[in-house]
Amino acid sequence: MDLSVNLPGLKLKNPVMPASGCFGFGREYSEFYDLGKLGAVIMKAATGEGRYGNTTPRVAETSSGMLNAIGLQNPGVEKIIANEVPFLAGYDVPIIANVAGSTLEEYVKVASAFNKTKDVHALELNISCPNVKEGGIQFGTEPEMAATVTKKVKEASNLPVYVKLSPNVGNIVAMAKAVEQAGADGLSMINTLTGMQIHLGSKRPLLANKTGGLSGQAIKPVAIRMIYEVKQHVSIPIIGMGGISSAEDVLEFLLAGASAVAVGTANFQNPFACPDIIAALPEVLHKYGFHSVEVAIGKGHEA
Amino acid sequence: MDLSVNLPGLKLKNPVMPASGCFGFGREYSEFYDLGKLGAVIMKAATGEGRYGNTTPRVAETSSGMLNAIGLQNPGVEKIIANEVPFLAGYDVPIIANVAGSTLEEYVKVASAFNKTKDVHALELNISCPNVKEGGIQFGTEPEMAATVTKKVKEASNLPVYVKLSPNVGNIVAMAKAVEQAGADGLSMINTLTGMQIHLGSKRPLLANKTGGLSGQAIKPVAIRMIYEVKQHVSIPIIGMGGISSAEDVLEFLLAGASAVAVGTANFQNPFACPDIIAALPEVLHKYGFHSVEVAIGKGHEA
Amino acid sequence: MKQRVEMIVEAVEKIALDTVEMKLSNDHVAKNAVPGQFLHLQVEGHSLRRPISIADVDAEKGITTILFKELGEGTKRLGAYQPGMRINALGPSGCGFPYQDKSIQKALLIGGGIGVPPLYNLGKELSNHGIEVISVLGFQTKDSVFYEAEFSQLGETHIVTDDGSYGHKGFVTNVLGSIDGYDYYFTCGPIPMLKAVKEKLADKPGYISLEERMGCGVGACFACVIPADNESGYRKICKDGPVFPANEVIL
Amino acid sequence: MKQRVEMIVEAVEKIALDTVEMKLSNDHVAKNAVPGQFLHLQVEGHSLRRPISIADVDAEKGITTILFKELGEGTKRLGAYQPGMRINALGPSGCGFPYQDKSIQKALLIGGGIGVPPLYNLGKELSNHGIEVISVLGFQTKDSVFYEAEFSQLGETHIVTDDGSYGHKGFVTNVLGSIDGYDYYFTCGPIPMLKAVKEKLADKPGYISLEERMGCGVGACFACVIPADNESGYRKICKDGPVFPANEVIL
Ligand SMILES: Cc1cc2nc3c(=O)[nH]c(=O)nc-3n(C[C@H](O)[C@H](O)[C@H](O)COP(=O)(O)OP(=O)(O)OC[C@H]3O[C@@H](n4cnc5c(N)ncnc54)[C@H](O)[C@@H]3O)c2cc1C
Ligand SMILES: Cc1cc2nc3c(=O)[nH]c(=O)nc-3n(C[C@H](O)[C@H](O)[C@H](O)COP(=O)(O)OP(=O)(O)OC[C@H]3O[C@@H](n4cnc5c(N)ncnc54)[C@H](O)[C@@H]3O)c2cc1C
Ligand SMILES: Cc1cc2nc3c(=O)[nH]c(=O)nc-3n(C[C@H](O)[C@H](O)[C@H](O)COP(=O)(O)O)c2cc1C
Ligand SMILES: Cc1cc2nc3c(=O)[nH]c(=O)nc-3n(C[C@H](O)[C@H](O)[C@H](O)COP(=O)(O)O)c2cc1C
Ligand code: FES
Ligand code: FES
Repeated sequence: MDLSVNLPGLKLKNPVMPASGCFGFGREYSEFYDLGKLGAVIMKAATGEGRYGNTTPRVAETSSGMLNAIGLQNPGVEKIIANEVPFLAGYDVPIIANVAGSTLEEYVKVASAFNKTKDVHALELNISCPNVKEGGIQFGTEPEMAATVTKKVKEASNLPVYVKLSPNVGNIVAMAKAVEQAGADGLSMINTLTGMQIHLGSKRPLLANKTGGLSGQAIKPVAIRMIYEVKQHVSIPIIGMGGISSAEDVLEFLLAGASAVAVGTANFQNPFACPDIIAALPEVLHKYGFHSVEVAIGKGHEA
Repeated sequence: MDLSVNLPGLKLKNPVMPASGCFGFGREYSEFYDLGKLGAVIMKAATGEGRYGNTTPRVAETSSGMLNAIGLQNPGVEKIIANEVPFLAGYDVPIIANVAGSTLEEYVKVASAFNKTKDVHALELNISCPNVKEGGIQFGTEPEMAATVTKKVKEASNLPVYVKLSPNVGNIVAMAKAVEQAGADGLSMINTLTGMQIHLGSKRPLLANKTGGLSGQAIKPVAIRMIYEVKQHVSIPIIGMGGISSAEDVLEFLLAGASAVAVGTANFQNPFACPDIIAALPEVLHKYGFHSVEVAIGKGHEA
Repeated sequence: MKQRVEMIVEAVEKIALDTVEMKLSNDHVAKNAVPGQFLHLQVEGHSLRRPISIADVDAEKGITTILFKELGEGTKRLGAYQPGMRINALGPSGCGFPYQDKSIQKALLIGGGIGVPPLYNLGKELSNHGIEVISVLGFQTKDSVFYEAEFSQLGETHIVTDDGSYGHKGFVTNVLGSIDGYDYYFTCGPIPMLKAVKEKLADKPGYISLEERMGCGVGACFACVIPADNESGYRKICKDGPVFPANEVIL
Repeated sequence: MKQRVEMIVEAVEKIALDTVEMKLSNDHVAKNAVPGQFLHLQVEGHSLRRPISIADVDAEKGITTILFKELGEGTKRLGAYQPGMRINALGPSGCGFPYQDKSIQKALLIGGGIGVPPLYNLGKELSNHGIEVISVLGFQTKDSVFYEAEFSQLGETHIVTDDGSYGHKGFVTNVLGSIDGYDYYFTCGPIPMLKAVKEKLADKPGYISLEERMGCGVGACFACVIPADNESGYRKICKDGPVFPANEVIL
């Protein structure tokens, strides 16, 4: 069974990669399995300087999902390039850097910093992190802002850019078209839905940040819908994510129009989630009549 | 324990009512318990003429939730007034009519039709049904459209109007403010999140309508977040809904800022959901230090 | 008033490929069920209930038998239930096969796959009322065949498999031509089969039992409608059905 | 490489108010666990795992004991697990109490509520290594007290209850003044208690074990950080902890 997929900048041996923020920089999960098994690795968000992030509690459990408000904690792009990229480069796996920021300048700074290393293969432009207060949210909900940041980052970077879309919008197709026109090489969708949990005991929002991003199986139908809609209006490839926890889920995303997928929250339930899904994928594809990943992409659309 | 809540047009003996579309016109659940136990009943959507709705399948199961694309099937407002309202009027329970339509004129027609009966106590203006293709979706995602339909319906009706908001928007606060300014007496939120499921066997969207509305516990964090945000910016009362299945959930919605709540999908899991929740509510309120429903409303906001 | 129904699993047995026979105890259900009705079962971890036909009842012992195919996650999970476990049920739900007001001498039962179970309960009842029963049961393969012995005790029974690995080869409609002398037919199975049966037996009065994905299972949500030749233009499978006169619903 | 760990429930017992003692068998865990480490347990129907300290191990029999309070839905569900059931676990996780490289003569253990369990495993180990142990254990009420006899076997044990319904009345810090002669303290419990202990025993070296809501439980998600006096400015409780030198973390 041919699981390989070729995307701008990425020769994937299979379509499954861990989602940004759910896999750190790979060190922890490298203690569970060989990271070379993965289709790619998407690193945790990088910002211009190191950030501590939000105060705790930062996560809450919800029905079939979780809320998180980590707040982009990371050591800053320079330390990531110096300390984390070399570690991942030791594995036979493409590396995608997740680029975040609060200002246009910060996005450009982070993106161009990755030009220095030959070991990063693509950027995932995180214009949608719902937990950044200073302005990150606007980039992800206004088509023009999203287009602007995409353009600037494309100019600054010599890597393919996958723009990660927020689902917290009224018109996801407008966002997708805007960033495609601005030069995005691909899309990554979806990021988390903004949610909240109130703690009955304290009578206050449970997360110190009050709101957090909803992820996990609960959001899968929203992700599938958005990918399906966007697929009908753009021609750049989509990395799909949102609640994937099985090879069947992967196929559902492929049918909806994703060319590859990322697995986030499921890693927390099962640290072997990614290799387990990769191992199960050939049989699932076969069961539903596919002889490769490529042929399944977008097949949910044909009449 | 005082469970009563007074809202425009509605003297509720308790804050729990079945959500529109999840309770038909009450007949079926009246075979399980006395509808007089309920805080109120929200009827299934009424349109100008009878509608058959979408082809089947109309529902799909999701993790901690479900998708539906019923398509506003109903016998039309005149038959509802003639055949359904009198049945419900036989119970000691306030009746809320859910008003839907594809055009401004249809909304006005349906709303004014309810002026004829003395047995309906409030309108819930369903500007957010995601399964109406002809244009219903725009009313619920554009603040100006929402304001216009609210104004027209207020002019046409002699009943308090609760506008039911769609969560499929980038800025829920803007929607809420727009309809408040247009004269809404209250808000009802949230309707379903648009989602999709692809059936692996057929390789097509499972629902005949392709997309459907996601409801159930999965969406509760989104509902809580939106109610919490809106509560900080409007002064009209909110009927909260989205994934409620226990008295603890009701308290969470009260703390977030809802003055009353509606229970939808949970009725399908447990036909006694509403009376069970009402029965459990006093103990839950007591456990968390409240001696009435009124005092809990919005308590999640105080510093 | 309808009641809360909790059933206790008494026995679970694999009786064919992916096919489970489960015996559930609850007096209310066993005493009140009529053939063709179903149970709307809450399976742990699932947000929607699963509709499963009542395949047999022992009113005296308070036992209801269901037969189901492990297809998706819900039925797989249900099949893993152990004796002693409890299942929350709605039911007996829906309207069953009408037969008492008709003066039937001989009935033809036509079942396909998981459409076979409700016909067993019906066949037994008909038999008990002195009505002769002929059964035509279609399955995919030999491995999937179940309850042949049980139906045979009720009368002449024809087994058909898609691949001919057991009984006649082909579809149930292939053998219908050779059967005659019955007043009514009763059928349950996949829609294509029901359509073919309805067409083939257009000159006979019959009742068909339908399936559709359900939300509430009680008639409140309008998930399970089927177009019908009546005033409202539709019927609800969960409440008005699952059994309908063949000429009433539009397949 | 870290392994998949499946543990089998061997025994479940209520040992105090809402407090469950559960014995789990798995050789890998029992052989490798050090005091202060925890298990990250997958509870059926829950999306996040539950971190629970290892309270005792019998390496020979391959048995690990956990003690937990039934607080929310996850721990209630876990408490209802029956012998024979399987639990998927991550662990032994985190870093335990360091004691081997210190030349400790006498150790003071200070536990509060569900912070008591890891101290038992530590106390036993210390004892086995010939280190004298004094324990101060705080509980809410008499009903909540557990493992008094077990700790007493290790050495002098003081029980404190918030309401004085058993042992000393008040907080653990109330009795700390009367205890002396120990080289190190080890503490685990609610944050306010840890803060008070740290302050009161500022002149002593000590180790504290912390709790925080966790996502991954392996160090990948940054959910469980605590501000720290180190270069990065933080430590991860799940990976760098849950045990930290008292002076390293900022409570
Ligand atoms: C009135 C009625 C009686 C039935 N009697 C039997 C019976 O006696 N034995 C038997 O094996 N099956 C019977 N079925 C079909 C049975 O309900 C489905 O096979 C079952 O719901 C599938 O659940 P799942 O979790 O395995 O599948 P999944 O595909 O995982 O289920 C997902 C959702 O789709 C629904 N669904 C999937 N297939 C069907 C279907 N064919 N009909 C209705 N809902 C479906 C499920 O209930 C669930 O809500 C009956 C269906 C109806 C409507
Ligand atoms: C390292 C460590 C060791 C622990 N050891 C023990 C022990 O030995 N015995 C014991 O009874 N408890 C222990 N706890 C606390 C225990 O994890 C929580 O009581 C438990 O997770 C609550 O789950 P729940 O389903 O009952 O509560 P819920 O409130 O329903 O849980 C909701 C979510 O919040 C998390 N959560 C809630 N309270 C806590 C808490 N205090 N700490 C961490 N996460 C929390 C849950 O894990 C879950 O993700 C420990 C916690 C940590 C971090
Ligand atoms: C704890 C946590 C941290 C995350 N951090 C990031 C991040 O830094 N950058 C980013 O683009 N997405 C981040 N995400 C979003 C995920 O990459 C993913 O888009 C989302 O969780 C949906 O996938 P899932 O349902 O499989 O988790 C984070 C998600 C979680 C749960
Ligand atoms: C089957 C179904 C039908 C619905 N029909 C309507 C409707 O006619 N009008 C409406 O305003 N909302 C309708 N809704 C939305 C619910 O009233 C409610 O807003 C939503 O389901 C969230 O609540 P829940 O999670 O408790 O179900 C429907 C929901 C479901 C599940
Ligand atoms: S399933 Fe709700 S009306 Fe039939
Ligand atoms: S829980 Fe994920 S880093 Fe600690």
